[in-house]
Amino acid sequence: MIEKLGSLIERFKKETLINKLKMLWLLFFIPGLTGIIIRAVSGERLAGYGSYVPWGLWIAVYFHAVGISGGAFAVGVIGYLRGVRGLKENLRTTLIVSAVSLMTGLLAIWLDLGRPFRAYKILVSPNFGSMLDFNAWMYGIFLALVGLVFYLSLNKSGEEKTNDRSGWLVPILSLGVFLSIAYPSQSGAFFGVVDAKPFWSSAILPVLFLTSAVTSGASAMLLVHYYLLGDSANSAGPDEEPFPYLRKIILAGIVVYFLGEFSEYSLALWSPISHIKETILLIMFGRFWWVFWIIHIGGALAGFYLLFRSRSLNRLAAGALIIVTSFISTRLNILIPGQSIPEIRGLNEAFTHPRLSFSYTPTAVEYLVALFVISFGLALFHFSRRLLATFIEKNNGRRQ
Amino acid sequence: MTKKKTKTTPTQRDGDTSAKDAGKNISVLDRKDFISKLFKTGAGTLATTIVGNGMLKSVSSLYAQSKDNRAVKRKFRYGMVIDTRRCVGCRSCVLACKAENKTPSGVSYTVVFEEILENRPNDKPVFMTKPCFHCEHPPCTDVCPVSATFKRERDGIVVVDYERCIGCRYCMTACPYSARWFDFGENYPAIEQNTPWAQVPSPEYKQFRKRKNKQSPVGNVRKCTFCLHLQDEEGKYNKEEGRWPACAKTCTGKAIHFGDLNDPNSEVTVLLRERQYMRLKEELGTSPNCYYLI
Amino acid sequence: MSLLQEYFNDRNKVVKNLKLIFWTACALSLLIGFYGWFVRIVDGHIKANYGSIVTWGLWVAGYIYFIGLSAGSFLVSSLVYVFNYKKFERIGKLAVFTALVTLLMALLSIWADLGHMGRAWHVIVFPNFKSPMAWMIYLYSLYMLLIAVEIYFLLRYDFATGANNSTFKGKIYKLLSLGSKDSTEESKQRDKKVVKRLATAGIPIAILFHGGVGALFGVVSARPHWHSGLFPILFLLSALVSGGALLTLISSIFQQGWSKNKGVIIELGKMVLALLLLDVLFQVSEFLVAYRGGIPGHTAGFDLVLSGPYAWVFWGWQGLIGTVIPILLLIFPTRKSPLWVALAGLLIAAGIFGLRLNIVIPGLAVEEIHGLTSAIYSHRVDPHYFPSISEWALTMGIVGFGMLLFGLGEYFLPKHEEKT
Amino acid sequence: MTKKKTKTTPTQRDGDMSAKDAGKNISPEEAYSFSPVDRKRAISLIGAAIGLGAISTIISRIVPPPAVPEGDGTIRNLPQLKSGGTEGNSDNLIRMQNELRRAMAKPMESRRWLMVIDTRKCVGCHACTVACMAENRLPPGVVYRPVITDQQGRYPRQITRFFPRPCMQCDNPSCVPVCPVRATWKRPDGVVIVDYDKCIGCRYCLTACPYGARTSDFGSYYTEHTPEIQPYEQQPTNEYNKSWSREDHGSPVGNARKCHFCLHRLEQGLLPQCVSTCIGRANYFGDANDATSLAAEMARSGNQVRLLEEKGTKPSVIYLV
Repeated sequence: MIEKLGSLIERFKKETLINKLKMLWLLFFIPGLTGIIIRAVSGERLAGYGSYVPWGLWIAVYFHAVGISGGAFAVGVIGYLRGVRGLKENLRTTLIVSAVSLMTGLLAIWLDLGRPFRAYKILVSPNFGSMLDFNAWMYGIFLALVGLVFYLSLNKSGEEKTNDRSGWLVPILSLGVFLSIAYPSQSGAFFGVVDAKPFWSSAILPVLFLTSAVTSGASAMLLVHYYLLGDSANSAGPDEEPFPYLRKIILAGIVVYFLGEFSEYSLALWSPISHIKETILLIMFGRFWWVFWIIHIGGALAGFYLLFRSRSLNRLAAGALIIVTSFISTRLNILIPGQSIPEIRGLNEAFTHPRLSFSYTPTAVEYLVALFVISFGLALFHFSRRLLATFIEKNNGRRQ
Repeated sequence: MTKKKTKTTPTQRDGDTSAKDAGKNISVLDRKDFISKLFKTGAGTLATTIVGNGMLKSVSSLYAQSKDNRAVKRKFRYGMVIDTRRCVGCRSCVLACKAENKTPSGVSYTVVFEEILENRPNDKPVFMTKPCFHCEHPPCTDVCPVSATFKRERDGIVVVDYERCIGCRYCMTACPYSARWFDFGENYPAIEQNTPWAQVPSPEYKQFRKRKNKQSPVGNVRKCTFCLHLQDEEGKYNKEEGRWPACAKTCTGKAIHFGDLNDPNSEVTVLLRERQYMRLKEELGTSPNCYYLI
Repeated sequence: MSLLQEYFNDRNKVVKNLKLIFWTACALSLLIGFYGWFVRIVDGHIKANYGSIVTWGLWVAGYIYFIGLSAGSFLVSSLVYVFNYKKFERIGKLAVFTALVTLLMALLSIWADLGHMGRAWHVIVFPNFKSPMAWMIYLYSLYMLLIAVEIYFLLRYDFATGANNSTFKGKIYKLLSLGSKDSTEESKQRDKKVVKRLATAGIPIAILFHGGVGALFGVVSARPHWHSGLFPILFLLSALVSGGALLTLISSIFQQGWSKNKGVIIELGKMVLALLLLDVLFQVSEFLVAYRGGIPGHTAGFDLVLSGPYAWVFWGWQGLIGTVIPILLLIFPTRKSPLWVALAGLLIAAGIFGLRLNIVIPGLAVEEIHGLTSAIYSHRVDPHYFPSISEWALTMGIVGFGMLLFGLGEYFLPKHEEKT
Repeated sequence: MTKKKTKTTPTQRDGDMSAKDAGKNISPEEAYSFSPVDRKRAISLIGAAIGLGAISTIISRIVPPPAVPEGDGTIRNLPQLKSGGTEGNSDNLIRMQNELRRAMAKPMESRRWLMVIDTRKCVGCHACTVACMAENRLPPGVVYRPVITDQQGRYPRQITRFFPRPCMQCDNPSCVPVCPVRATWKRPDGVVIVDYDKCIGCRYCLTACPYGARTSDFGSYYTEHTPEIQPYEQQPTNEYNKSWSREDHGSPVGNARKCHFCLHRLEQGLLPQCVSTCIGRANYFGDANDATSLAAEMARSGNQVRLLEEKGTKPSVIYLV
């Protein structure tokens, strides 16, 4: 048995990177598929959230994916505009990463809706006074803008014209950078404007959300470029652009994020009377203490160490992987604890039902569906790149 | 030193109390005494005091002593219960407090404010007299950079050490009830014109300070003390003997009730048991010791 | 117009005139300041206009403003000494000196504000570490020490070499060199290393203590206008903006003036513009979150800022003079002229003072319990606060004192030497 | 595929790039800097985006919400009650009933519903909670009016008070502006309602309500794990004067649901179910604009509190203590 396993591992090791990733992907996809089927059949009955904690894991996934989208776009396009090697040739890859993770996020929140098939109403009968609607429109505009940029850059495809930046490409990209910085900040404002939850009602949330978005977006970009290298990753060094550029951004992002978080937490704990002290104690020493100490702090420390030392490209990629996964805790630790403190004393006991509880644990179905969402994103990325490659080849053939 | 002079005027009373205090180790007095000694030994000037060797010694013992003071076990939880239905807004509590503590212009430990109720403009407004609430979790004491203000362990009264306070006014910003007042050194004309009234010292903290320009409490933050100078050596008040907070004693409508909230038979506890009450800004978690009956 | 052009072309003349303006302003401020200090010392707080509702006034605003200038210019100097940013090397020493002078100004300002000035030493002897103020005091004591040592090591070589002159200046150099006579090249290198270490240690201290000043306000949950986790970061950012802006102004007046420091000033202008825009973004975020939320206690302070009796401080002073005009100056081609950039720096540095006022006073001016200010009739229980003449005068005096220190430093301290 | 080629080795990629640039005679600095045209265009685009965003937000704040679909706001004649006397002061309920009918005869804009709950009369029997669930056929996990037990102090110095918590029907509701599809709004008569046909179930309003007064319908049944889901659970609910069937995951499953002062009963001239049921007569309900109504009378007493008033929501439910 053990020998068999050993030989399996040996065989796995011999495979190419792409094949290895494909096998890993199946590990996400197969359980995810069962999850999505259960979600489709049973509705939201098997989800763990309720009416007092109405938002759960899926929303965290959504905000994380949207953050990655905005961050990746901002980092990638600024790199492109500044002419960072590696990013300037791969503008379209940046666009794909951004668009794909945005769509992944939208899938997550779509599955979270109570009535998913009415989602179109957000666009049909809008209320721009609502942050959610404002954000939805921004996503729409952003996706359209990505498409437009894509089209403009395709027109200039071909080896000679890679660096042709005339016309409206650069101005539109600048607008895109503005939007891609604005909407992760708005995700923070999304929570910041909710007074009902004292923990959320703070002006620092937009800043924290933006920093988290840029950090995880840059990590995602680093991973994507690692993936682009394919099997030649072992021969390339960590000093080759764009890795140092992305590495610096990630490191700075981690530092700024924790500075902001330190400022928020220390103020609340220092303050003799504070509305949010209870929430922060819940985060640090509550039932999910490990999310804060192990995933959030531990993950960031490990990632920071790997990226800071940057001995080899593999380590760099490992650091980025740790950051991009562990930074979902920045969303979870704002989302769930903010809802877990009742504003009215005694509401928890007034009427007892599992849905009317202030403690939230994600159920198996929620985890499975989250896995599906992630695998969906990965697959979408892979296929859109394939599609793009064939499309460009065809297009070039016709033009030349 | 100046303190010595102020001590001599109300000879008998003052001598008694300070002797008692020194023996029994209570109240802020001891620290004040220490500092006044310290000033004396410090050859009068500030610079030498700081450098002086004796200074450091006395400071350390002073600090230890202040810690001892805090370690005294909690005996009382003094609090007020104010009946808004009985309050007619006559403001005699404000005046009584002024007369008792000799507070200058611009300092008023208790104020009465009125709120005209929505929907009934012709009715009696709700009057609320507002002393310091002596919160269970006072936000003002934590922010003091020099620990000059603290909650006394034995009876829960929040006090200010006039000798230690540097007058930075941080505690005033931290108090959500505006219960602290800064003494700007302004005086009523009676003091300015040096009438006999000016000779009467303020009995606050049993320190019997006479009002002098630029000496404490001028330049200090001042606040309601529940008239703790009227306590006996065990920290008890006595209503019959008139040793009772001035505002509660004077209230014409009998709206202010004062007593020990730890005693299950005291006036205040009985009222709280039988009537409906509320406290101001409870959402801040300060847990005030003043209750309003409604 | 052409006359003006001609005038500006004669650079030496402009620098000379700038210095004349500078010394006149300094003397005037000092003169007014004497009156302010006289009143403060003789009458105590009676002549000050703050009260028991608005407990902190102009002096506290001045204090956080000056301390911000200090932290900001120190962080700029650390660009040179820690991160080896060559472009600013010319003004490295000047920036450290600015940090020291503005720190002294800040301490003077808060010292005047204490109810008992003679008891300022209590905070060192009886600290309460639960209070952010005690932490802040300890941190800036450490910071002051650090800057003083750093400035000594920065200038020690020059002192040691200059001490041989028998002129008056030489004697002063001898005094300031603290007996060090080592003027070898190795000692210069050693000093450089020491400075780098000190500057590196100074960065976290500067960030912490200025963030700590923000925390001093942020922890006060009794004042919803202040109680925000964003405050420490907002303070830091404003500090960097004001420090950088002041440095553009100072480097156009001192040392070789704006003709030689042209590159530095323009570069600083770019940095200040970026930071200012970020600062504006943060403030907008504060306003938006407050107003979208709409908790009455939370918006009351912002209402005062935007439409209170002193709304002109926000719209006119902080908004127009401190933000819009300098941004325009720094965006349009005027960004290439050091004189205009220095003007923008002056405007920003002045505008940030409005920002500090708008932090301190509206946060306090909202009555905490409805009806309190009508419960008692006293001018000390009044939400309307406008600094009194003596308050203004004292602050002017502090500014004059700072200018005097700059002037003396310019005259006595060694200048940045061009490398040959 | 261009990328593949450039990716092969780092050195080669370098060579490619420089060769390209050299061929076009563009220095790298030039190629990767903003031209003045680019800057102008970028600034105008971003400016336009900011302007559009600001305008759309402002307009959405200024423009009144869409017209109320139900309630014609005309003077109506309600059927007379057959049982019980309707005259005199025999019972508070009768008096309130009459006042209610008087208010319903007015146009919707000129009445404003108000609920006053006397906590001194409330005994904590939870009858209102149960009556509400029966009236609105609430599934598990959905509750409009739980009764909160508030205990102050410790035995023997203890007070126990009960606070039934309906929706506060705030005058400044924080749940309304956050809805992305305008599916919830405040009617002119003060009731905050949800349009089940419009709601997409994003639950933003649930998080925005500080009272926890909104709950989400997850589509479960009390008799779910028994041999048969009982037909009485599947009966449609008649909220908002319409029959809503739960079958096939139909609305209100997946929607946000909340107390609406039993609007469908008001339309028939009946008091809200919780008020009718209350065994202690602790509830008063009526038109705040009618100064003579019992509820308005009770709302003038001094011993009143409103929950979480500091949030600025201005609740229409008043507690007497």
